[in-house]
Amino acid sequence: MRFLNMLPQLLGVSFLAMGLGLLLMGLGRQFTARLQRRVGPPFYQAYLDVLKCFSKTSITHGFVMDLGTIMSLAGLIATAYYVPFVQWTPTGSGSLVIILYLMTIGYLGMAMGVSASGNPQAPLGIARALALMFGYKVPLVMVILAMIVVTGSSDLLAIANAQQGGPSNWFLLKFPIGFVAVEIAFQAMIGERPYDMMIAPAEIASGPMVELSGKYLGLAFLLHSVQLYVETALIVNLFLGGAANPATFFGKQVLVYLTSMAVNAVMARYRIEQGIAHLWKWAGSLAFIQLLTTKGGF
Amino acid sequence: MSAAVAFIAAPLAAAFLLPLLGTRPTWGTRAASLLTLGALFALGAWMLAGPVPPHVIVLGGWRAPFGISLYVDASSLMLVTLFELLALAALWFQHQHGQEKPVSFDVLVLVLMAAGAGAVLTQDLFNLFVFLEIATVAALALSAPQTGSPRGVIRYWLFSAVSGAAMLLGIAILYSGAGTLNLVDLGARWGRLAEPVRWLSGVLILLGFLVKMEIMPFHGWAPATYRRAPSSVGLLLSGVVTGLAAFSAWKFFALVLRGGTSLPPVSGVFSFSQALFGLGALTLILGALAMLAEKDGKRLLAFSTISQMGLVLMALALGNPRAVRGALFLVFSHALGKSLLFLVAGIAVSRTRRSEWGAWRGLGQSSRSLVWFWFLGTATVVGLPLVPGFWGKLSFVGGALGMGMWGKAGVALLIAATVAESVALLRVGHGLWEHADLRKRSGDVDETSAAAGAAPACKACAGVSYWAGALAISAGILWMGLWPATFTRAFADTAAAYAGDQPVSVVRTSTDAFAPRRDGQGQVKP
Amino acid sequence: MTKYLLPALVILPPVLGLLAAFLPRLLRWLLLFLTALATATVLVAVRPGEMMPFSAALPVDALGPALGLHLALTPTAWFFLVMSSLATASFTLFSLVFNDERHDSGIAPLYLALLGFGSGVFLAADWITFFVCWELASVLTLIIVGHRRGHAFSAGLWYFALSALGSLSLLAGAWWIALHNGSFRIDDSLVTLTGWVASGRAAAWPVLGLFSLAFLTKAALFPFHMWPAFAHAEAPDDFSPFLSGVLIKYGIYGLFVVWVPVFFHTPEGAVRTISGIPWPLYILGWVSALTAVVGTLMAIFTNDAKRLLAWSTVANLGYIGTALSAHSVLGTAAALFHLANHMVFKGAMFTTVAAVKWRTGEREMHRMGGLALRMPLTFMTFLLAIIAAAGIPPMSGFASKWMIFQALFEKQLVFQATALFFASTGAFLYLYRALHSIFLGQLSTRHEHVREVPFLMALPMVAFMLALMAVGFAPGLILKPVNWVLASHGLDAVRSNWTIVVGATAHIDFATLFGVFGFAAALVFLFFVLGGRRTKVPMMDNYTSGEDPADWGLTPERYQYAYAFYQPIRVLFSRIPLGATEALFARVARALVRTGSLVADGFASAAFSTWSILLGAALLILFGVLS
Amino acid sequence: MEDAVLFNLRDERQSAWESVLNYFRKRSMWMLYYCTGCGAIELPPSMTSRYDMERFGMGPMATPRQADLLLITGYLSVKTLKRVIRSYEQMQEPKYVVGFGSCPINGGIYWDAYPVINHLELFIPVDMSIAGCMPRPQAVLDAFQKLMDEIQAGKAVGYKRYRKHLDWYKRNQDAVLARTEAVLEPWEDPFSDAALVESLWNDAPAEVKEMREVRHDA
Repeated sequence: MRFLNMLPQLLGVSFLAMGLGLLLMGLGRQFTARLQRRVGPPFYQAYLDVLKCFSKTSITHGFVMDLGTIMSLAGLIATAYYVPFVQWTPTGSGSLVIILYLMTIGYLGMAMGVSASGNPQAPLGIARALALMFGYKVPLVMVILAMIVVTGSSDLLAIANAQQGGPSNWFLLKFPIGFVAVEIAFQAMIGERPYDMMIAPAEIASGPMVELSGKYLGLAFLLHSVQLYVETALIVNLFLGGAANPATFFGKQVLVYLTSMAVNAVMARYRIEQGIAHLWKWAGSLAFIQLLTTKGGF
Repeated sequence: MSAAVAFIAAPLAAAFLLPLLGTRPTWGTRAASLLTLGALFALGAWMLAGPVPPHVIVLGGWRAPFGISLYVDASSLMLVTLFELLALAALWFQHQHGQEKPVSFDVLVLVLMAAGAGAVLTQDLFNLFVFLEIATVAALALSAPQTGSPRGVIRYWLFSAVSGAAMLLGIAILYSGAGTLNLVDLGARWGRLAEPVRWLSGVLILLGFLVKMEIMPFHGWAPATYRRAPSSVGLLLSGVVTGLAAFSAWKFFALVLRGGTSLPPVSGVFSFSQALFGLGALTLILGALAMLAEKDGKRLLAFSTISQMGLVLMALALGNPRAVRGALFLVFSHALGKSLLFLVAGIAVSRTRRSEWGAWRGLGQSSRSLVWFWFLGTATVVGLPLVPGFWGKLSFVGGALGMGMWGKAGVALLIAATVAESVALLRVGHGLWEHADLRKRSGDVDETSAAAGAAPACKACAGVSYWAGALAISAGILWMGLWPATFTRAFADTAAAYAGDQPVSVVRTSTDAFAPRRDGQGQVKP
Repeated sequence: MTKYLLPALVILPPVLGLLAAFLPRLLRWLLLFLTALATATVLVAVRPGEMMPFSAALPVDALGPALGLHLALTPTAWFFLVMSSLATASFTLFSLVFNDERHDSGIAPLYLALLGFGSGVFLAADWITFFVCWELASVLTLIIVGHRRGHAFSAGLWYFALSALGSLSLLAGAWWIALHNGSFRIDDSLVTLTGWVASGRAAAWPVLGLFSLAFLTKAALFPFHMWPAFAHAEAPDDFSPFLSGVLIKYGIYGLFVVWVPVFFHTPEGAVRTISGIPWPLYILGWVSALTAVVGTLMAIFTNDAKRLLAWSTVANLGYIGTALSAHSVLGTAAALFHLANHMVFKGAMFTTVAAVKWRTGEREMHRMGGLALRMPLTFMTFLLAIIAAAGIPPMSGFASKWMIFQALFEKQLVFQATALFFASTGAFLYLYRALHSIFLGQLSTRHEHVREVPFLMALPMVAFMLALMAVGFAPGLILKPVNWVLASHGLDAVRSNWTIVVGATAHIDFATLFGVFGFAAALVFLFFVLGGRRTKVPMMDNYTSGEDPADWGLTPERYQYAYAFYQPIRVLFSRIPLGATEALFARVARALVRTGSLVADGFASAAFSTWSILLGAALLILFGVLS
Repeated sequence: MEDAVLFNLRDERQSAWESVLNYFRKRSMWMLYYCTGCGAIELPPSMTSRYDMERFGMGPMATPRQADLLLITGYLSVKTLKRVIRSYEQMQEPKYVVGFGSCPINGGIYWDAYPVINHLELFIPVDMSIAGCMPRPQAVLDAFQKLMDEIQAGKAVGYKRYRKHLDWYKRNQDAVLARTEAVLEPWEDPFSDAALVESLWNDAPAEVKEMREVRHDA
């Protein structure tokens, strides 16, 4: 019964996540264009792209590809149900462990779907993406652990609530080293330069997406959009104190994303092992320092 | 109950009578020797079936300490019966599978049996020495190879000669000091002897035991001898000769040295028992390590025996009742298990004409029993649960842990050695099991074994003797493993008796009767 | 009747095994399955309290402490037994079909005996019974794993050597205590041991160490973590699930039985603590975390499917150990929970790999691929199992991993938690790799005609899938029995009902999790249906920069990325000596053999012996004369 | 229903839904550029800040699966034609082809070279051709604008033509791709023979012919 009552909210959050994510993508492209002194696409370009993708015909290499693609977006959307938006989640829980692991099912679905295509460039890209995940997951988790130590809760709602009452309470100020670490990790999480080696269009023909066409590509776009929504919301909740109203919340998300896009616009691409090493070396050690200073010992 | 005398007298008599049937082995000579052993085994079994009250048999009417007195109780009877069984198995196996030997071989086995039984049963140190020497000489003669290098036997002879001389010297010194050679008597006077006497005689006599038990560094003769001797002789050497040496050593420890641990530390540094314990530990671990490296199957078994005897010596040196009980168990289990292994090795050698275990690969494919018996023997020797070795080691561990740091170190060594030993023996067992085709693929084919595998000569078939021997020994193993109570009780009784309770007091009373007179001679201060 | 049920569980299977040795192949395996099924049925039917403990003295008197066959069905034993016997029943059903004429490994009689001794390990109420069952189980495993040839035997020998090392230590530990309290009974000795720990008696630590050595070696915790990679991988394919699912848990059972009373029932302050945790537990925690990390990395680099799963088992044992060492109700419960889950998902994975090998004869992952199209059910089983194994919701593995992390958060063991997150991320890497290399990508032409497994073999797979989903939906299925176990040790229960679990820093409604994921999936499926028409194309119709694959002789086998899958990570770790422990062990073994050959060849030489005997005698005499 | 649309392209009236979809299609054209000839050099300026193609929602894509628009940026040889056809067939509908410069139209300055294809339209449908040698970015962008208009109007339906007259296209392709096979005898160059080309055109379906005439008029 409780679950049935939840359904409209779930539906709302699903579209909210996709909608805001696509909007973020559009804004990001616009922003990059401006940085490059171009006019750039309109801010709603991402919507057009997705709708076009769904309007096209597509190919599939078997049921695993369909299953994987569906599983991937479903996993990310389900994650969105646990990420607080303006101090609220439809499920009533913001468990960080759920968020971290539920996101993984999205990646697993994607990985499974694209490698079922039989194109070796897809698993090659996935191997890079997963290797990179190895790199950024650890710093991210260390910073989150530092917050769990301080707040005594692994619920993102509680962590966001602990930062209420103005920017001076933001964890951005309490965990400045950790924030830098997470920002670096975030760049890798959303796969922007210098960590875009899993896509690398000229090198491995866009890796995972090599065989995606039509609606499969559209679903992959939605996947990326929900991922952007979830991950920016994660940072907003972790460091920027959540928000009191949707506009502020989205504003902070945009801020986080545009920072990353600015970096993206001026960087070149790492090789994969350089990328992981860089993540471990910098993000990892910063996060380690943060955790060590917070916990005060092993 | 003088039936026990038969264990000494009957084989001796048979040994003297056997050559009368002719020097060439015939059906008759073989049957005669086997029947003698069989009858003795049956006698032992029959005696053990009933209660065996401990009793002293005084031969020739001479009372202790002058006469030859035999002490018969359940443990010693069991050991003697076991020896008969092993000898029966070995001799039959030799008849069926070994190279043809003259009648003297059977005679020697019978002599060995008589000496073995004598050494186990006797209460007199000099008699003990004599029996041990007879046993050694018999074993020496048995293990002389008909062809090939006699180096091993020569070394064996050298070692026995030196150690025998040392032992005799020690006994002489002891006699000059104590004026008696009855073990119980000696035990009563040991504490009153002058320290140099105790020391010198102790070292020299122990040297004799150590050589016969193949304790490092006096083991040098064993591997070479085992390698050249027929497998049946290996069985006898390993099962009977070391076994009786260990048992005799225990008697010397328990009766004369009174528990072994009571030896005073020399110059405050080191006691006898500690030295023995150290030697035992060294033997245990180094023997096991040598097994890991050994390529020759029979030498491997020799090192296994060496290692096991090291453990027995450690247990004896501890002198703790549990440890001693463990040692006795180990003597039995080792005799059983090692005999089984030698039977299998005997078949393997007779099939492949090679004693490197690498050449035995794949033999088990045609006759699975080789693998199973090898495995059972291994289990017995290393002490897997529910075989006798387990109870021995269990008891030893309990005894050793109660003895402070030395004991604990001993347990640690035991663990390490057991692991090494099981690895070494299991490797051979798996080699027996392995498919022959693998051998071809891995390239280490040798034509002898391949030829043997292709068409085994019928002489090399596993015959009745192998099956009978192996099954009888396995039955013994299972009985002892699954129903250890009989043995534990017997060992406990014997140990208690030796430690100075009622049964031996019979003997002691007789000793005490003479005590004043000897005392009057002033040789020993009360 | 019920009086003899316990000994029957232990003794009957070996007897049946002996009988089975004389039966034809099919009947052997049928007997095995029926025995496993009967064991599982009996155990599910009874409750721990209903069973009389069984005791039969062995008349080995004069040893001091009484010996005998003592069995008791404690709640802990019941939990382990039910879980393992249910899993075993599934494994043996799989074996029944697996061992057809061509694949018969002939191990059924030994397997049967192993079932009995396995139960004996859990049921034993005294250390000697425990040791006997434990050691016999090891020996049987050695024979089962090593009876084949070459590699398999060395693998079995590794296992056996470590196991013997551990079990003999256990025996020594049991004696050590028995010398003081005169009893081999497990409960008595634990009371004594707890007393020693509480009173700060120094002997407590070596004894605990001796016990733990046995359990740590069996549970494959660092530095004994290398044996599963040999033994589990080389075992008969249908036996590996049992080996990895059930047998390795004996170690955890032992740790649980010994460590929980000792550390939960000693007063505060009796044991030095680090970070609020008794120091042995703290060390165990780090050892386990290290095990998880090392196991994960090794799994990432391996190319052999069974070896990969074996390393994964090592890593999972690391999680379990870490949870156990958190020294809290939550951690203890999480350890038990994860252990039960691991039985199912690792059993499922090994089973599917066995099924694949059964059909294709391949074990090296790069030689397979695309089998999802030919063996969809096997693929689905593997998929659900890896979802569980990677700890991804909504399968069972997530629930236990979540609890493990909650336990670590509760004690603020954040660095161990980091290590586990690292391992967990790595788990995702190697599991995906296995999924991809075996089931996805191009289907090799050699496997064109591979078929799905037959019905009876599919049955256990379906059972695994149902179990994975059911526990993922309602963790209470396992947590209720876990709570009984905790209660029997005098610990509080984990706060949970069928679907909700309350952790230290958060709580989760697993049904909601399941539901929202289902909802999201339905929504996405709707999008999928609404999107444009899709066409199925052949697997080789791929983007190849416009080239026609046929033009350059490209075969499906070559058009597959599966070998050296994580080369970049390998490059990163090239400086870190992951194989160091293995190399160290090998080096020690070599040194031992070298010493051995010195003894065998050098010490046995005539010159050495002669000189040693002369010198020894001379020294002794000299010494004697001087004194 | 799909087939009904195909029947007569001249008389086709698109449904309202289709015209909505066409809006998205024209506003989000993803290109696969086949950079064989000199036209490739015109693309970087078109894409980068100076002319900024992205403002129309256009962008480069890595594989034909993802792309809507195939750019043939210069002359095509027989061997590259084979790749172009495979890539075109791997693209998902709706898909559009733009030929850059004279070469795809009539071979340009290479018209009499033995390996060069003179009439791309014989092998795949071309929705837009840009005259010039080479066209400047302004012309390129202009062409894209025109293509967008045609998409919106439902006129850029080359992919439907291709599907409908597949056998004709295939025959032409086979005729020319036969030349990629290794042969021992010297062969007559069919494409130097204007009569053969003309005969291929004569067999062309009416609506394909009509497209050609429209092109010529332009």
